[in-house]
Amino acid sequence: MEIDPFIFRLSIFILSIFIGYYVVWSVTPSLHTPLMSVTNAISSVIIVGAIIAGLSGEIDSVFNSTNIFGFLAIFLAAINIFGGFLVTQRMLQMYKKKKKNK
Amino acid sequence: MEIDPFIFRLSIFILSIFIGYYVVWSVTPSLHTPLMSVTNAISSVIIVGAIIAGLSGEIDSVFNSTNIFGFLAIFLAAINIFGGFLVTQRMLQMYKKKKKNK
Amino acid sequence: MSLNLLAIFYLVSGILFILALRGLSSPDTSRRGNLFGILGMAIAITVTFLSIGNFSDGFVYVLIFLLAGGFIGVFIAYKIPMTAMPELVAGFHSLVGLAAVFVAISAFLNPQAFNLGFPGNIKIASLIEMSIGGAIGAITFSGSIIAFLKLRGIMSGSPITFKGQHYVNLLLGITIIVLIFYLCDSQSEKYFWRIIAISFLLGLLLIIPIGGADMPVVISMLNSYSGWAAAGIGFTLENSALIITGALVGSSGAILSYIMCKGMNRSFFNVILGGFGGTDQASLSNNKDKKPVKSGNAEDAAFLMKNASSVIIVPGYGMAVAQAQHSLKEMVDSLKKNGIKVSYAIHPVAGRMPGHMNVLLAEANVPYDEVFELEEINNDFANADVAFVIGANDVTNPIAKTDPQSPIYGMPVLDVEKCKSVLFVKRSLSPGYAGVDNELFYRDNTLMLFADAKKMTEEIVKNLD
Amino acid sequence: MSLNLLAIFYLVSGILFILALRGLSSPDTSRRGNLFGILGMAIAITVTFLSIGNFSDGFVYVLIFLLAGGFIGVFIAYKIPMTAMPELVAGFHSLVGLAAVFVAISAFLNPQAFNLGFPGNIKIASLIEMSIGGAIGAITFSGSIIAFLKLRGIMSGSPITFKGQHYVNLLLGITIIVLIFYLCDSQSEKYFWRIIAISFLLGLLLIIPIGGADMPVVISMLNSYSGWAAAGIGFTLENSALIITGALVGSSGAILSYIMCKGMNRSFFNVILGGFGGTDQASLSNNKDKKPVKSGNAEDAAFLMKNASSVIIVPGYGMAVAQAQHSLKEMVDSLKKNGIKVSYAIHPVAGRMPGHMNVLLAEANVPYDEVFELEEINNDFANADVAFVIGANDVTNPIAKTDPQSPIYGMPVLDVEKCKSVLFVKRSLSPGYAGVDNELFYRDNTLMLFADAKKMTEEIVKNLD
Ligand SMILES: NC(=O)c1ccc[n+]([C@@H]2O[C@H](COP(=O)([O-])OP(=O)(O)OC[C@H]3O[C@@H](n4cnc5c(N)ncnc54)[C@H](OP(=O)(O)O)[C@@H]3O)[C@@H](O)[C@H]2O)c1
Ligand SMILES: NC(=O)c1ccc[n+]([C@@H]2O[C@H](COP(=O)([O-])OP(=O)(O)OC[C@H]3O[C@@H](n4cnc5c(N)ncnc54)[C@H](OP(=O)(O)O)[C@@H]3O)[C@@H](O)[C@H]2O)c1
Repeated sequence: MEIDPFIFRLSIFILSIFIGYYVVWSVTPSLHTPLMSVTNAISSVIIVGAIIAGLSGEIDSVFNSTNIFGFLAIFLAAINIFGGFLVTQRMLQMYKKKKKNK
Repeated sequence: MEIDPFIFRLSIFILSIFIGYYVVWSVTPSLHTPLMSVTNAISSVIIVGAIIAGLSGEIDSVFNSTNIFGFLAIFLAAINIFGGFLVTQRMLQMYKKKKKNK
Repeated sequence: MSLNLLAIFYLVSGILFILALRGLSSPDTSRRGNLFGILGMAIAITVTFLSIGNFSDGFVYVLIFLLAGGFIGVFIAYKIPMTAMPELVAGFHSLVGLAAVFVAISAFLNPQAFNLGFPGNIKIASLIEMSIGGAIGAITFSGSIIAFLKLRGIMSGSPITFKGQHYVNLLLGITIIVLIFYLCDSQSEKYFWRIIAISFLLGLLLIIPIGGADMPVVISMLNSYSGWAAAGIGFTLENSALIITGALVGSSGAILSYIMCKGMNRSFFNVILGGFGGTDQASLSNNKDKKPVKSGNAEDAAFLMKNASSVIIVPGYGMAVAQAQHSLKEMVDSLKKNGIKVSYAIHPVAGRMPGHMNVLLAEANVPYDEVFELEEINNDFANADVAFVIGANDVTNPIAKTDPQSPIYGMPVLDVEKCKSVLFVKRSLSPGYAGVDNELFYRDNTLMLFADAKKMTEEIVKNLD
Repeated sequence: MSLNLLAIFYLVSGILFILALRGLSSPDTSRRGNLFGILGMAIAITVTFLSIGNFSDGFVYVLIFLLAGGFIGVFIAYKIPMTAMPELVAGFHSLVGLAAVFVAISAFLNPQAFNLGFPGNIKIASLIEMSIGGAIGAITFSGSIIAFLKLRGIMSGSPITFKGQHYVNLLLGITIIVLIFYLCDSQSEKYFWRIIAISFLLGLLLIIPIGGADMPVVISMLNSYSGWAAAGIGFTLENSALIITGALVGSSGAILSYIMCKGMNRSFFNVILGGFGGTDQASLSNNKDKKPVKSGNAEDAAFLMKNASSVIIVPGYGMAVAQAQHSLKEMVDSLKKNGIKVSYAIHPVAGRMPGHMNVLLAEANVPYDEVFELEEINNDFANADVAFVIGANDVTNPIAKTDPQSPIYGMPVLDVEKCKSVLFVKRSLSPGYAGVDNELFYRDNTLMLFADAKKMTEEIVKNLD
């Protein structure tokens, strides 16, 4: 008999909550705005599910009621991924030290 | 086909290293000595393996070359568990705030 | 690709996301952190493609939608002004929420693709996971839309409240749970659609009663929700990248909301139950214009600062509204040319979102090592000559230290009044976000500079030359 | 008990261990943290029993060994003086290491009990995991024994070095890896025993060349090793409590070693490669007794402090050696009765292990909010009247700020010389751990009090009354 994989996933979930807790408290307050935008970007990793859904139809009928939702989800998540990471990068690029400035 | 449980264990291991990193950095320096003694105590959770080993022999031959090691390991780990937690508690009991003292 | 290898890659991408957030512990490492995040995402997407290995028509369409979305994303990211960050984040959240809903729907309609069983015979655990993921996603979506509309000013910022609304919300919540039971029992499609529909409604009702100015806390809370939704879907898809990321985002949003509430000295429930922070309430202040105030013009301000040896700048929400950060930087530069020591003091809840002022100052090329947090700089006011308060109000209000009745009592504030003189740049005597009058305006060592923040700083710059 | 339930319980106990360490972030929560740790351990042990469900003779013997060990543990924990903590921790580590070795041996001899296959036909992955766990355990055991003997003074503290020792160690390490290959290939018992034996030897050789005073870093490193050994065994036994705990302990030990090395401004390799910090070297100091020093007695010290308005106490290793903390507390109490402000300044590497001074002061009932860390108090020396340095030396040495050639250059030090007067309690002019002369002894505002720390404070107390 083997341990149900669900229990492993639960362990991973709980441990990740601990990590999230610590990792976020360690973020310097001046970067809280980029933090919001980057967490938004990484939460669009849900695109993984969208891709599976989009490619699930039969080859000949690309668009049907089930996988059209997948395509829409890909579209939405892609906006977030590109938009989120880029806007974060744009913000972070602005944080400069004194030296470079003088 | 299922994912090999080893990979889940690896995930748990890696995530725990992250947690260890953060959790230990958050320990206040004045408690570094109790930290050393409590980590020592919890690392004796290896007693779990020792118990399995100790009880692995046939019922009639309690002591044989294989499970005697289990019993010895139980003995050693038990010293650590009781000693480690108690000495930590003894130390921590000493850390007091001003009010109680005056 | 073998399932094991796939799992390892998803683990790697989860770890890269952890490293991405970890990078934000200092501006120096933050850019590398962001790259880790991008890498993690690229790995997750690539291995998902490879795992399906279906390079047919479908694949082309996936690419088309991906690129179309990406194009829009890039366009938005480049065009958006830094002052619109709060709306942007709210808008993006709504998209993640909707994407989660769509994935949940696909999983429900086409469970074979995800190895969850067959339509009408889906594993109970998966059914529960996907309903929870979908419901939270739907709440995130409609809630974020309201937040977006309120922040953008399209919808009135004032809290829209009606009697018994909390009971209605509670009822809706219970209904969702009951429907999930029915769904598991009957596997019937109609329950699934009802769960999603009611969740949309609940999202609207939850956020409408909350005042516009409280939106930042809401956004962060919705961020947290979108994380939990992702984690729920992650359990459905048995995907560790989604589970790890969901947990990270979930806790991150929750902690940020907590930090904001603590910074404002309000409880989270006080915010969520709504009815606070509307624009109406803010103007309802008492006994103003009664005491005399000293007011001055740009020339007076320039004179005062030129003769100071150290100046501390205290920016607030008004600076963001007026987009005054660039001219402020110019002003500081010309003060520095005169040999005056200048630093910036940022209150943890200055502006309208965490780190708001820091981003704007960074945009104006202010080096981040001239910018100090409250605890770092609060003792320095006593030794400084001038505090230049630009568009800030609540974060300087000493009533937080003295009057236990005041709504901001207990919030730490910047001790600007300890400076030899205090300059306040704002348009009127009206109070700020918390709707509390600021007695500093009436003090002897205060000079009010009534004007738009940007115009005023520009004029001061002229007078400094 | 089902395997799933068992796995959940082990997860819970792992989480309780995380909470145990988390509790140590402040003294207030630390006691609760320790209870979490105990609870976690109790759960792990209980469910292991239940999972076997073999309540026969064997069970009785397990209980006997458990209680026998527990009894000895309790006895040691109550008897040990606080000053002997470093040895105690070293001794305990050796036990964990040996226990890991024994578990690995049992797993090898009786793989069926652990579901790893059959003797002579053990799964390769398990074989690798148990060899690594056993080897690290053996190194931990023999290394900790040496550390214990050196700290206890049974073995000379001086570093015992010989030419080419690092190559010998490297060779042994490679041999172990090669033997693991052979073991996997042949499953032959003899290779397993050789791995264990060579690891014991390697542990001895690794620690013998390291000086007695460097032992704290070594202990922490061995702590880390014992964690990795536990994690290795955890993979063998497929037990998540062991894996989580092993990773926690492993990183904790590594970070503590790092903190210590950074505090001493030395690299980790410098410590591990050995040959530093022996007692011989410490006495090899130059140009001492050449310059004149002012020395005084207890009466002078009492007079000086009575007339001060604020005194800062700087304890160091000598206080621990002399067990002077209790009489120090008495002295401070009688100073306070005279209305003098007293606080304690603790350098991060004062004493011989991290937090060493804090434990001793806590033992003497000094409230922890009177005890300050270096960064918190270093600016206060300039405003204090007397710095009372008791058994500390290196941590006050200003050479760390001035002479790049000095071995402690770059280490942050306590600025005691900024006080109006500095009192040094020590037995002679000999240097401390780092073997560097301290020029403060020869300054005009320094008064040396040559005596054992405990005797001196006791006399000062008499003179204060
Ligand atoms: N940062 C966060 O995370 C966050 C989140 C939620 C809520 N909040 C709350 O937001 C408040 C922030 O405090 P704050 O001191 O930054 O802002 P504030 O107290 O809201 O005051 C802003 C001031 O700026 C002035 N202003 C507005 N537009 C202006 C313009 N164009 N030119 C010049 N002045 C202008 C306004 O006065 P006039 O109308 O007279 O010009 C107003 O008094 C706190 O109460 C905090 O609790 C913060
Ligand atoms: N804390 C850690 O984690 C750690 C770890 C490893 C190494 N270290 C090292 O240990 C050193 C700690 O500095 P420290 O200033 O605390 O100690 P130190 O520099 O080693 O000096 C201790 C002084 O105490 C005196 N002393 C010894 N026994 C005494 C007694 N019975 N009564 C009175 N005085 C006595 C000695 O002088 P006399 O012989 O003249 O009496 C000696 O100079 C640092 O160099 C640090 O790098 C610390």
